[in-house]
Order: sequence, then C-alpha cells, then structure tokens
Amino acid sequence: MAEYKRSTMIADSPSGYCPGCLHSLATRLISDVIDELGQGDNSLNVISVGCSALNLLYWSGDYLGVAHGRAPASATGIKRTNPERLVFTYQGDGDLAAIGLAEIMSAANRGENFTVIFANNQTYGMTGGQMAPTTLIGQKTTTTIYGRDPATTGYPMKMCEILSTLEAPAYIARFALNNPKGVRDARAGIKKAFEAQLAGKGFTFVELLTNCPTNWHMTPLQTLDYMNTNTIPYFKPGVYRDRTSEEAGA
Amino acid sequence: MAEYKRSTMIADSPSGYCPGCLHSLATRLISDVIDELGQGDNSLNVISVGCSALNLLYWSGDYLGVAHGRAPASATGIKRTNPERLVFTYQGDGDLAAIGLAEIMSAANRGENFTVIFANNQTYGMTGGQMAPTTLIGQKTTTTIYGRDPATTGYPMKMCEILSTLEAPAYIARFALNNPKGVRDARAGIKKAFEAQLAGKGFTFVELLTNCPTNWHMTPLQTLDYMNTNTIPYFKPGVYRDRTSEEAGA
Amino acid sequence: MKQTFVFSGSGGQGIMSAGITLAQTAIAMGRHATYLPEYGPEQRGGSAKCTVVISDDPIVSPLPRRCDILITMNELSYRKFEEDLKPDGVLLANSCLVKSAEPRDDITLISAAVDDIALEVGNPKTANVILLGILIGATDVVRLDVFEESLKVKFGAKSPEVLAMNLDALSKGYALGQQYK
Amino acid sequence: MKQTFVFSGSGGQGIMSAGITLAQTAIAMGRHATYLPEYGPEQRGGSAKCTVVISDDPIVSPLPRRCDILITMNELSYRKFEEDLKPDGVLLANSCLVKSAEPRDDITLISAAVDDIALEVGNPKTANVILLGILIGATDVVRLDVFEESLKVKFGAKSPEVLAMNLDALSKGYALGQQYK
Amino acid sequence: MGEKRFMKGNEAIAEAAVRAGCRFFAGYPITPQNEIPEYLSWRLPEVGGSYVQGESEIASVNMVYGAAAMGTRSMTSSSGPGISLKAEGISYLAAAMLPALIVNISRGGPGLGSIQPAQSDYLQATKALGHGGFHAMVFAPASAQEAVDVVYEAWDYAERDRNPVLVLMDGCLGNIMEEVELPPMREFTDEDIPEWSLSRRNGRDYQGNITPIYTEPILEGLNAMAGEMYKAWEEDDVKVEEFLVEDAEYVVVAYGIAARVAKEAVMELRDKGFKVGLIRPITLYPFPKKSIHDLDYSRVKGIIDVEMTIPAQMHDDIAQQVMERCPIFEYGRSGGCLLDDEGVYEAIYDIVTGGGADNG
Amino acid sequence: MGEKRFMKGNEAIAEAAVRAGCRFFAGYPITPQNEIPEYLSWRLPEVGGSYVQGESEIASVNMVYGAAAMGTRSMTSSSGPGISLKAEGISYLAAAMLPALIVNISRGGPGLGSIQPAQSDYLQATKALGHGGFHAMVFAPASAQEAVDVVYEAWDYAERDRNPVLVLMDGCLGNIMEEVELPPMREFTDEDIPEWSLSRRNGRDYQGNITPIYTEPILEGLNAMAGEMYKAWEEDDVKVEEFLVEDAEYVVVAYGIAARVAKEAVMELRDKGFKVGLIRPITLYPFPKKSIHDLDYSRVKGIIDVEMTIPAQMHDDIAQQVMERCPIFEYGRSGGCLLDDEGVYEAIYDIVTGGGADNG
Amino acid sequence: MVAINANLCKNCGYCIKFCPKNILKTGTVRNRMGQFYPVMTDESLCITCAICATMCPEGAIEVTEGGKA
Amino acid sequence: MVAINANLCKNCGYCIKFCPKNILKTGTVRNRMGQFYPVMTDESLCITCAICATMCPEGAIEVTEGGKA
Ligand SMILES: Cc1ncc(C[n+]2csc(CCOP(=O)(O)OP(=O)(O)O)c2C)c(N)n1
Ligand SMILES: Cc1ncc(C[n+]2csc(CCOP(=O)(O)OP(=O)(O)O)c2C)c(N)n1
Ligand code: SF4
Ligand code: SF4
Ligand code: SF4
Ligand code: SF4
Ligand code: SF4
Ligand code: SF4
Ligand SMILES: [Mg+2]
Ligand SMILES: [Mg+2]
Repeated sequence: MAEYKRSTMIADSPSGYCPGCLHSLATRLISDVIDELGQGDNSLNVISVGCSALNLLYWSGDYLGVAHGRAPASATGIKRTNPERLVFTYQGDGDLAAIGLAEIMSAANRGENFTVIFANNQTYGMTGGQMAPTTLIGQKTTTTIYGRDPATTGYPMKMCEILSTLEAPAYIARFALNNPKGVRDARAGIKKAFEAQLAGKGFTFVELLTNCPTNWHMTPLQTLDYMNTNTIPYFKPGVYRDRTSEEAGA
Repeated sequence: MAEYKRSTMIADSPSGYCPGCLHSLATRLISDVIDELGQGDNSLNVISVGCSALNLLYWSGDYLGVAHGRAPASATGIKRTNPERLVFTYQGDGDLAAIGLAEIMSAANRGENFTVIFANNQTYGMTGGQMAPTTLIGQKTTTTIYGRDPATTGYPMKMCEILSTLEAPAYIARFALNNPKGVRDARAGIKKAFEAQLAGKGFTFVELLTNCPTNWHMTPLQTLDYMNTNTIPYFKPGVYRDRTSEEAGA
Repeated sequence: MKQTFVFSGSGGQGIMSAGITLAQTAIAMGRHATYLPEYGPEQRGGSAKCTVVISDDPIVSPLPRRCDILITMNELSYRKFEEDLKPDGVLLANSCLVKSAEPRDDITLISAAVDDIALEVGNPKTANVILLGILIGATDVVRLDVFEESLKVKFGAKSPEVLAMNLDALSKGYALGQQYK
Repeated sequence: MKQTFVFSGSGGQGIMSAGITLAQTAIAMGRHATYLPEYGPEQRGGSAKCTVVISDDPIVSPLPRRCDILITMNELSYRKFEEDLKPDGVLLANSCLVKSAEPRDDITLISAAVDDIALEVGNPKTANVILLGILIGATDVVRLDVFEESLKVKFGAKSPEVLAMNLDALSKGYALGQQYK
Repeated sequence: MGEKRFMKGNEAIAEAAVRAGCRFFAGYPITPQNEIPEYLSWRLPEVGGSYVQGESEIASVNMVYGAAAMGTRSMTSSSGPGISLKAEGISYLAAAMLPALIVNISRGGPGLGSIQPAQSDYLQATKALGHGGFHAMVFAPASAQEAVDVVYEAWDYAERDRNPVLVLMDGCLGNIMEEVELPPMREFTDEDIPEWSLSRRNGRDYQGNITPIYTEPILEGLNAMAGEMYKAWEEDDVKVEEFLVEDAEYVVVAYGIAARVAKEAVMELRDKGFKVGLIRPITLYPFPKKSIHDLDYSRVKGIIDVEMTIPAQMHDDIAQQVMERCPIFEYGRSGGCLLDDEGVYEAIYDIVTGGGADNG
Repeated sequence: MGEKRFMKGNEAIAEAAVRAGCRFFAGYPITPQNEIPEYLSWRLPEVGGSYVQGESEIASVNMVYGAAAMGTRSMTSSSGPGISLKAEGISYLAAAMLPALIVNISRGGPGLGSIQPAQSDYLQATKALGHGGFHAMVFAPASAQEAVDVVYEAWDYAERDRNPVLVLMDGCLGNIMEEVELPPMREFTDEDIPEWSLSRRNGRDYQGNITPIYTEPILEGLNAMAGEMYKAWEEDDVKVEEFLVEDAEYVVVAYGIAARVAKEAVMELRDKGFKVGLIRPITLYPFPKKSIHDLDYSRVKGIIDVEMTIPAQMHDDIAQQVMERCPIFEYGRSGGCLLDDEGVYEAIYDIVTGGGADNG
Repeated sequence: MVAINANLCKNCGYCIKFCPKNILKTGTVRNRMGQFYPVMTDESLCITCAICATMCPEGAIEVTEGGKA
Repeated sequence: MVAINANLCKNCGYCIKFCPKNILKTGTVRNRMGQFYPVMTDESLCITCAICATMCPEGAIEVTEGGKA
C-alpha cells in the first residue's frame, strides 16, 4: 500500500510535454524527491536547452535557464558561490552528450558538488528529432533517414560508463523510466544523489532512459516496448559508482 | 647496431622548442615514421594551438594550423573529403583534454579514420604554465601556486582510459618519451596507428608523456627524473586498445 | 485575385499538411502560392498554425495581418485567431473541439464536426482532408479534381487504401461544403 | 628629463627582471616609470625584450620608437634593435655573445663580458645585475643605494647568500661602468 | 530553363548549395534552420559529398574549416546562438583565407531568445562575425528564389576572395514554401581544386600549408590587403533593388522579409497616390551606400528604416549616408513578433501623413 | 588616499576587481591576459571568493552566468579568440539581464592572428558582442590607473542596468607596468545581494527564476526596453577626454594605447605650433558622438583616426558625426605591430602639413 | 482512494497498462485539452499500490490510503 | 659513426645521459645559439646503438654504421 500526492514543485496545470513523454515523469520524480527531502525552497533547478526547457513554465521552484550544453558550467558558478543550495541540472542527451560533452566531463572531473539528471531519449526532441549521440544503431531520425550507420556516425555514447573512468564522481547510475520498478529505483537514485550532495560528497549523476513519442513516431505505449527491446539492452541500467557512504573528500 | 638519419619532414634548422622539450622529440619521431612509411607527400599534419604551433615554422610537409582544441573536428573535415591522405592531429593536453574535450571524444566516437598524437606535458606550455586537466595532484603551476588541489580542481584526466570506453577506436596507447625504450615503443605505436589508418581501420590515438622544462622550472634532465617518479606512475604507459589486426569496419 | 488562409489547431491535427496541399494545388492550377508555417518546438501539446496566400500574381508579402479564410481545429486556436479574420471572411470551425464559436455577424461560419466525420471515414487523421473538402466545396478556392491529383501524388505511393480513405474524406467534406456555397 | 631603455636578449637571460628592477628603483626615487615587456610564447629559444621609460613627469606614451640606452645580451638582439638606438645613445653589449658589435660612430659602446663576469661571481644568473651595475655606473640613471635597496627587497627574503652574490655582481658591474662615465 | 519546385526556403538553399558544387556540410540542429542539415544529410551522399552532424556548432564550423582547406566547397548553417558559437571559427576562416558559406537563418534574440523569426543579427553579420576586425560579404535574399540564386553564386565570391561568405535570412524565409526555379548542377573536376588548397589531387607537388597565425608584419600586410578587398567590394559587388525611388518623397529602407512586407505597403501607398519608394539592400555588406547617399534630399522628406528587430540595427549605416539631410524614422517588430502588411502600411502611412516620430 | 603600487595592467585590473567586490572569476588561459586569472587564482580565495579555471572560454562565461545569477559580482577575461567563443554566453547574460564584467585584453587578428597587442576588436565590442542585437557598455582605459578606476565602477553600471559591461584594453596596456593607486576594499553584506537574484541569502522567500528565453511579446518588450537603455547611456554615461580641442584645426580621435601615443604626438606638434587636438573616447559604447558632431567645422580641417588596427574600425562612428564636413584621415599599425611615438607624430605631421591622404 | 485529475491527463495510457488490478480504462469524455482520460472501473478492487500514480508522467493521479482497510 | 650537428643542439644532455658507453660529454665551444654541445670522447667505444640519436629531441645526431665493423 502506498500514497501519492502531487508535488507543489510543479505548477497546478498540465506540463508542456507531449502525451506520454517521460520528461514529464522525470520532472515529477525530481519534484517528489525534493518534497520528500524538504528542500523545496533550497533547491535550484538549472534548466538546460531541449524539451527540458518546457519546465520553464512548469517548475514552481527556483530555476535558472542556461545555455545549450553548458548547464554543468553554470551550475559550477552557482554552487561555488552558494554551496548551501541543492543544485541540479536537468539535461537532454543532445545537450549533455554532444554540445556539452566537455562541460559535463570537466564538471564531473572537478567533482563539483551538484547533481546532474540526464534524460536520455536518444534524439533531439525539441528540434524535431535529429540524431543524438545516444541514438541507437539503425534508429531512424531526421538526419539519419536510413537509420544510424556506425560507419559514418559512430556508436551511441554511454555516459555512465564514460564518466565512471573519472576519479571524482561520488555517484553514477542509470535507470529506465518505462516501468514501475525502474521509476521507483530512479526515485531512490535521485534521492541518494541529492542526499550525497547535501552531505558534500561531490558530483552525482543520474541517467534516466526516457522516450520521445513524437519524434520516434510511436504512441506512448509503443515507446515503452521499444525501450524494453532496444534501449535497455544497450544502455544497461545499474549503479556504476557509489561512494556516497564514504567520507566526503577534503 | 642501428642507424639514424634526420628526416626531411622537418626543417634543416633548429626547432622553436625550448632545450630538452619532448615536443621536439615527438615531432622528430612522427617525421621518422612518415619517412619510414614513405608517406612524406601524402601526410597532412593538423597543427593545434599550443607549443605544437612551433611546428608551423619547423614541419616541412603539408600542414593545416587549426583552432585551439578543434583539431579533431578540422581533421574530420579533411579526412571526409580526402580519405586517401594520411592525416594526423598533434595536440597538447590543454588543447585536447580541456577546451577540445568534446571534439576529441566525439571524433573518437565517430571512429574518424585519422590519428591523434597527444602530447601530455601536464601544463599549458605556450601560455606560461597554467594548470592543465592533466596536471598532477600537488603540482605547482601559475594558477595553482600551492599545488593542484583535487578538492577544487579535481584529478588529472586519463585520456587513454576515457577513450577506451568508446566502441569505435581501433588503437589507443600511451608511451613515455623520457627513456629510450619508451621512445622506441612510441615510434612503433605511431607506426602502428598510421598503418591502421592507411588500412582504413578507424580512429587511432597515441598519447605521449612529455615535459615542459621551462614551466616545470627544471633542467631538461631533471624533468626526465620527475616523469619517472611522478608522471609515469599516474599515467600508466601501455596499449589500451588494439583492434588494428581486426577487419576494418563497414 | 489574392486570398489568404490561416489554418490553426494543435500539433498532430494535420494543420500543416493541409496548408501545404492547398498551396500545391493552387500552384498546379497555375496560380501563385506561399505557405508559411508557424514552426515551434516539437511537443504535441503546442498549437499549430500556418498561413497560405494564393494569388494570380506573384506574391509580394507573405505576411498578411488578417486572413480571408480561417480554419480552426480547436478551441484555443479559435480564440487566438478569430480576430484576425477579415470582415466578410469565412470561418471554418471543427465543432467537435471549438465549442464557443459565436459567429461575428460580419463573417460566414461553417461549423462541422470534422473529428466525428473522420471517425466515420475510419481514421481521425483524415480530419484535415475533410476540412479541405469543405473549404473547396464552399469556396472553389481550388479545383476539386486538381486537389484529388495532389492527394494521389501524396498518398498514392504509400498505399491505395489510405488514398481511398482520403478521397472518401474529401468527397464527404466537399458535399458538406457545397451546402454553404 | 625622460630616458628610454630597451633591454634585449634571449628568454632566460634575466632581461625582464632587469627592466622591472630598474623601473622600480626609479619610482622609489620619486620619478615616473613604465615597463613594457614584449611578451611572447614561453619557449626559451625565443627572444626577449622590454622597454623602460623613466621620466620626471608622468609618462604619456610608453611606446617610444627609439631608445636612449640599448642593452643587448646576445647577437640576435643586437642585430635586431641596434638601429633603434638614438644618435648619442649608449649601447651596452654582452661581449660574450654579441660578437659583431661594430659601434656606430654616433653612439657610445660599452662592451663587457657580462656572462664571464657572472661565472666569476658564481652564478650565470647574475649577468643581468652586473649589467645594471654597469648601467648605473656609466649613466647615473638611478642611485646605486636605492637600487641596492630594490635588490634587498627582491632577494633578501629568499636567502642572504643570493643577496650577497647579487650585491657583489652589482658592485663589479658598477665599477666597470664608472670607467665609461 | 531550370527546374521548378514548390520548396521550403531552407531546402531550396540546401539544394542550391548542392548544385553549386557544395560537397561538404557540417552542422548542428537548431530551429529555424533544421531543414538545411536534414536535407543535406541524405542529399550530399547522393552526389558523393559528405554530411557530418557535428557535436556542436563549434565542431561544425571547424570541420568546414578543414574541408575548405582541402579546396572542397563547404558550408555550415545555424541560427543566432549557433552563429555566435561559430564566431571564432569564422574568424579563423577569414584569417586562413578559406572560402566557405555560412548561413544564418535568424530568430529573436539575444540569448536563447525566441525561436520565431527576427532580423536581430544585422550588426553581428555586417560588423563583427568574430574577433579581429574582418568582414565577410553578407547576402540577404528576400525570397526562396533569391536565396537559391545567391547561394548558387556564393562560392564564386568566396573563392575569388578566399574569404567566407554569409547568407543572412530570417526564420520566415527559411520556412516559407514558395516556387523556385533551380539552376543546373555544376560539375567540377580535380583540376578545379584551388591551387592554394591542401589537396594533392590537383597535382600539387610542393609543400602546402595554411595557417591562421602569422608573424606581425605579415599579419599587418594581410590586414591591409583585407581592407583593400572591402573597398573593392563597395565598388564592384553591391547589390540593391531600388523600387519607385526616382520621385519618392519617402524612401523605405528594408531588407529580406521586411523588404517584402514593406514593398507591399509601398505598392498600396502608391495606389493611394503617396510618393513612397523602397531601397532594398541585397548585399548588407557591402552596404549600398550610394543608393542612400545620392538621393535628392531636396525632394526626399524622410527615410523609413523598417526592420524585424527593435531597436533598428541598420540605422547607423543609413544615417552615415543621410547626414541629417532628412529625418530617419524607424518601424519594427521584434523578438519573434512578425511584421505584417497592415502594420507596416499603417506605420508608413502615419509617417508620410505626418504622424510618425523621428527616431534618428 | 589609496595605496600605490607598481603593477602590471592585468594585475591592476584583477586587484581592482577584488576591491570592487568581485567574488567569482572563471577564465581560461590566453595571452596576453594570463596575469588576470593567475592573480585571481590565489587572490580570490584570500577574500573568500572563488576562482575556477574553466575547461574553456565557453565554460568560463557560463560559469560566470551561473554565479552572476546568484547576485555575486562575477567576471571573466580573455582575448580575441576567447572573446569570440564567449559571444553566445555574453548574449545570454544580456538576455537574462545579468550583470557581469567581461575583460578583453586584445591582440592581433583575425583567427589565431598574433599574440601581440592590437586594437582589432573595436567593432566586435561596440556593435555585436554576440547574436541578437544587444549592446554592453564598453570602457577603453588608456592606463593601468584608468583600468583600475573603470573596473572599480564596472559592476555599479552592470547592476544598475542588469547588463554585462565590457572593458576593452589591448595587450600593451595589459602588460605594461606602471604606478597605480588602488581604491579601498568594498564590503558587501547579504543585504546587498540583489533582490532579483537567485540567492536566498537576502531573505527572498518567493520563487526566483531567471531565463534567457521569453515568449515573443515579452521579448519584444525587453528588446524595446534595451533600446531605451542604450539611448539613456548616450545621454548620461558618455566618458571622453578632450585635449586641446578648443582651437584645434586637426583633431585626432584615438582611444586606449593609441590615444596615449597620439597624445604625446599632439603635445609635440603643439610645441611646434600646430593646432592639433585629441578626442579620446573612454566609453566606446556609448560613443562620444557629441564631441565629434559639435566640433566647429569652419575651423576643423581634418579628423585623424589613429588606431592600432588596419583598416580603422572607429571610422564609421566618426564619419557618422563628421558628415563630410571635413576629411577623415586614418593612421594605424596592425597585426601586433605597435604604434610608436615617432610614427604617429610623423603621420599627423604629414597630414597637418598637407601630405596625408584622405581615407574617408 | 485513487483520484484522477482529468484536466491534467494526456491520455498516455500508462496508468491503465500498469495497474496490476486492471481496473482503469480509458473513458469517453474529453478533458479541457480535448483528451480522453482514464476512469476507475471498480474501486473496490484497488489495492492502493499507487503504481498508476508512479507511472503517471503528469502527476494527474493521487492515491490516498483509507479508501480501503 | 656518430655525427653531431652542433648548430642544431640545444644542450639538453639527453644523449650524454643515455649513451650506454658513456662516451659523450658536453663540449666547451658554443654553437650559433650560444649553446655548448656534446662531443664524442672515444668513438672507438661506440657500438652505434643510436640511443643518443633516439633521445635527441632536435634530431641533431645522425648515426651510420660502418665506422665500426
Ligand atoms: C547553441 C545552441 N545550439 C542549438 C540549439 C537548438 N537546440 C535546442 S534544444 C536542442 C537539443 C535538444 O535535444 P536534447 O538535448 O536531447 O533534449 P530533448 O529535447 O531531446 O529532451 C537543440 C540542438 C540551441 N538552442 N542552442
Ligand atoms: C580559443 C583559445 N583559447 C586560448 C588560447 C591560448 N592558448 C594558446 S596555447 C594554449 C594551450 C597550451 O597548452 P597545451 O595544449 O597543453 O599545449 P602545450 O603548450 O603545453 O604543448 C592556450 C590556452 C587560444 N590560442 N585560443
Ligand atoms: S518532442 Fe519528444 S522529448 Fe519533447 S516533449 Fe515531445 S515527446 Fe517529449
Ligand atoms: S614552453 Fe614547455 S612545452 Fe613549450 S616549448 Fe618550452 S618546454 Fe616545450
Ligand atoms: S493504486 Fe494500484 S490498484 Fe489502484 S488503480 Fe492505481 S495501480 Fe491500480
Ligand atoms: S498515466 Fe496519467 S496522463 Fe497517462 S493516461 Fe493515466 S492519468 Fe492520464
Ligand atoms: S651510438 Fe650508442 S654508443 Fe655510440 S654514442 Fe650514441 S649512444 Fe653512445
Ligand atoms: S640530445 Fe641532441 S640536443 Fe640534447 S644535448 Fe644531445 S645533441 Fe644536443
Ligand atoms: Mg534528447
Ligand atoms: Mg600541455
């Protein structure tokens, strides 16, 4: 038995997301965790450029809209000057794994004490469904109309695995939002990350496997199946790094 | 018994490098391999911004000077339009692991069929010795005058290890240029990378551990010892990926 | 002669493709046309709008402030664009979703349950073709046969069934539109 | 009165620190001074140059085309900057490395084996202080005692031995310079 | 006679580029120019060219830099924020004297601004595409057809000058569909590969090098040469449309989409008997100075600067030529709000009939 | 009386920033501004501030964006190529209405250009620091002391306007050492944290949000407000030095290092009896239009635009005010070649005595 | 108790798909956005597991205990 | 045979340090750059291993076989 109450961190009106978009679910999850931690006033959402920007009209807590790909840099400026705040970025896969690759890697490497929530929907949703660095092999997008071909575009980037080669991060994990267990795990992961941040443990990273019904040209329910068959086998959910119970660094 | 003849790929005059600078040795090594492969006319050196730029007046083969950090992008444009050429970038650690991090990762991930030679001297040599992403913990630079502190600046980035998380690269290796064996291995590694490129096997990456006597404030001989004691234990030489004997990709 | 059309609704209602097909048909008839989408972010919740100008002469400004014919597929777009309809203009409203349409007395209102008819035809996606059928039936803006050709080009290759469905939708709409002639 | 100095040589020869110390000493004496390095990439092979302007009045332009006193620590810099020396100017050349110095007949040439003297003093790095000693000895551009103070500020903290060595270098240079007075 | 198609402005640009011989494109998604990369992603491979989706705008422009250095006709496109990110790379293209085409399908700004159309990048395009004081020729077509024509010629200028060329067009024109007549496919052989390029396909057998850095005196010389080139552009390459200017008492100056809307208003005002004309710069740089400078100011009572941006950005270029010989009025919309025929008509009408305020 | 020190221009800027209350700096190495980050890397922590060496110029300006949004006085510095890379970020600062200080210690360009000093970024600084048609106040100090003064006041303007401020100074002035008098350390408390910021230290208890994107009508309104702000700057904030202009028959216009060299030449020419004066813009934007516009052109025979760049970049701003009432001459060096007193003297002398060519 | 806020629903169908008791189905009434939204068919079967709420992207479902013992 | 091009040498000392036979030492003559450069002390001991050349950053050393059998 369980209860669920809608969070006050999001507006009391529909989100701007398409029906079935898991961005909306991810946003809701984050708001739930912030509520649970009682961090509503203390939290600061660093909103990236992508469909995440739809939260500009949905998120009720403090937020800062930042440049495409640069959320980890802006969050660095925020957190260095206001270390007491619960700061997180919310970034799409184009934002984080393409244009913002240097920023995410460098912030993670510096061990900046904020949390990155990474919504990986394997496409550029906001701009109409172009290939993203995480687009699966064979997946059709508006710039790979015959399907992504590794010979010219390489392979989907696994950000958790890549970031795990760095020394500084305290927590790195990936969850899939296409099923209840995945959602519950994700919620627990986000909570762990936020708690670690509040305890000053350093950089925390939560990747959420999401969808884009609109640009995948599927119904919401079809996307969940597609994720089971295609996304999850390639991007393996799991905890890739967990030093949250270790002592915080110097 | 062995012979050594100075290559014609470099000018018949002193390099612009400081005495004992291993950039100069690296340049010589590359020129030796190109000679050996008979690729003098076919090679194209993509010269980055850093002390590598001193090769603009030293390298006798074709070259293109490119923007700071963007050599892998420019090389992509070169190689996609002129696939028959032997193309390599030569990049410093500031260039490759800081400003150019997105470009190196993305080119490696696409499996671009060129070679990256990465001269890691753990500092920004050209601009006077600031901290680089590869600066060792405790190492003093003009922007870490009390020594690099991981609490604020994180840890030295291990590019071979990071790139090895990607699917596409065909060859990834690290060598130290502070001793004859390291130099010989490096030469063999560069050769292997170039041969793999000529055979169309995809992205190849050779990291060379180098020095900066000027900004380390040491004599050339002191830098070699320092590298033994500090650099090599952290940046472990070795071959991190070798698919050069596998069939070339589609 | 110059006519300006605004098609409006929400993303996914086929607004854009309706505009394009109309413009293409006009050109096929030897007239001039511009089609200007109000592009937006991709999410489906958003509103969709496009402007089509059709004229016998080359088109100078493709940015009319007001239109001769306004097509509104939902309530939101009706409210947003209603004031842009010129006096003596024609308002075509999807009565399934446009509930508050109280016609100004200086325009002609054509209110049709386009979504319901589309369900009848067999696919909600045919709503936009029904709409164009009504439009053609009511205004003769383009010739029915030329428009049918456009549909054949568009759907013919895909599948004969889809084409048949769309032609059916077109004729249903056309019949309806003729009542307003 | 306004005097302009150019110090030149190769990176690592202490050119820059010589210029700064001179300028600082002038200021300590209540005069005005600007010091302008020709900064470059860091590699040691490159040439080094700085311009110092010392004046009784605030300095307007810190960019003189020509100088009153030219210090050249090596051959390359001698060749490069010799023509910038004004008629009646003073050329101070390190005779260990400046081999081709054929004095123009409109200037005073002070040629001294600065590098060799530095080895005598005990450290090649003192060459620049010897140079300044000569300069002060020959021209009275700043007062010897004030300059000694500058050296004390600079080296005193580091180590007394280094200071002593530099003071020794200074007096050796000064003695040499006085011969040209 | 070329082939006629009903095409989006963006797609028309892409197809025109292919027909002009463009064989390399690198770009990054951004609204409202996505149809350019999307189209080229399948179209370039068809003709043996390469399309790369760069990891960013910066990577993309530097890919173009590499491809252009090989003598390949190369191109990138973006909008506002992405053009800013390309600033360094465009400056490098100019420094290394590399021809390339940059397309800016502009939108509201500054910042992320608005994805809706605007003409807010005029100053960036004409005054400072990047650091170091260089310029590029800037073409501002006003229709899909003119975009095709301009793009088809772009590399001819770029290669003549060894300098990048910019096409500046707002999101309206990028997304509008209209009829265009497409020019024939140009064919090039290895012999056409520029001699200065780093390609060896053209038979070059000596060292080739291209650099974006120079020793000071050489750079000074190149800067001076560039200055001469800009002057030559003003003499030879200005493109402008003058519409009913001969007897006009009020002259509208507008480019691109604004000029189209303004033209309609001018036509209507003429119908009503008002002596109004239009000067439409097609090249924004070089700016058609003479057209404005040499107006007969004993007749002209006012200049009306109509732009789809606020504050007007062309104002100073106009003012420098008007020299207070008549007032300069401004009318515009901004931030993604569009100009429309009635709005422009009313604004001009008000000015012509004495109601408008001088913003000069 | 403040504290006197013999300091490098770059270090003086850094120390002045600290005393002005700057508590966040992010930057990336580039010659000739390295002393600014190097100094602040140890100095900021001393006063409880933060220094971050960004992974790039882009990261750095976006770090500043984040810190500025928290109400912290924040700053970044760079030179030519790095300023281009910051273009998008600077545009974002303007869009999100965030105060911050950007310092450009400029060098030869375009491209990698030359690391030696030049004034080649005037147009970029004054016309288009990025996309979207915004402006920042641009200060061009001519000495280490003036740099200190200007930096000390920079955030006052920036916070008043909620807009970034640029200080433009060439590599000479960044690297020159001269005496400066340092102002006292300003102290701020939590109460001084701007109300609009995202900090909650100031007691704010309602939602705070800052965005660089707006719906179209709002963005249009903000664009218009920005336009009004720029006009207000022209009224209120112009800073200019006029030196011996009253009776001058030739007026030199020069800023920064060029103005210093020119001033020396002017003084010498005056000694020789030539009626020469100098107008030195201290704010390049707003440009001191009136100083040039209102000259008595029945007396003034020529304007001489002296810049350390070729072609001259201030020319059009001057020409717009001169309006062909006298010829405009140009003299400059470029690409890292420095102006020098004799060169400038001779150039002006030639013009004054009739030998110079009108480049207007 | 399961409360569905009809006007927040976008008819993705997730709640319906994942309800272990299969007691939600798409209704026939349109909400303000024109979307059909789910209705409860037999609340007595509900185990207040809140899986529906867990999966609802829009936070349109609230679950409180107490409706059932 | 070991040929040292004096005018390319920057006196880093690497060749001297790594010569397994210890037969190179810093000379006393300055080259054009003002640098002292290494000289061969006893060529008869040289095994033409070319380690000196391998380590020379400047490519200032050329080694040919034949000087020794
Ligand atoms: C500098 C810059 N480049 C490009 C864009 C255009 N743009 C907006 S959102 C976006 C990416 C969207 O993809 P992603 O980050 O995966 O987010 P999603 O919409 O898929 O959630 C892009 C490229 C921009 N706004 N700024
Ligand atoms: C965009 C840009 N930023 C900064 C610089 C300044 N810069 C020149 S070289 C260099 C880095 C040198 O470091 P590294 O890449 O490690 O090469 P090294 O000199 O150490 O070999 C920098 C930051 C530049 N030229 N361009
Ligand atoms: S476009 Fe895709 S990612 Fe964006 S809101 Fe719609 S479904 Fe979600
Ligand atoms: S500064 Fe350092 S890296 Fe650069 S040439 Fe000198 S020693 Fe080598
Ligand atoms: S609470 Fe559980 S059982 Fe009840 S409706 Fe929701 S999912 Fe079904
Ligand atoms: S999960 Fe939420 S949005 Fe989706 S159908 Fe159910 S109530 Fe509606
Ligand atoms: S070849 Fe070998 S033995 Fe001979 S000098 Fe060189 S290092 Fe010594
Ligand atoms: S290794 Fe080369 S540069 Fe170094 S001392 Fe020997 S010969 Fe000279
Ligand atoms: Mg995405
Ligand atoms: Mg380095």
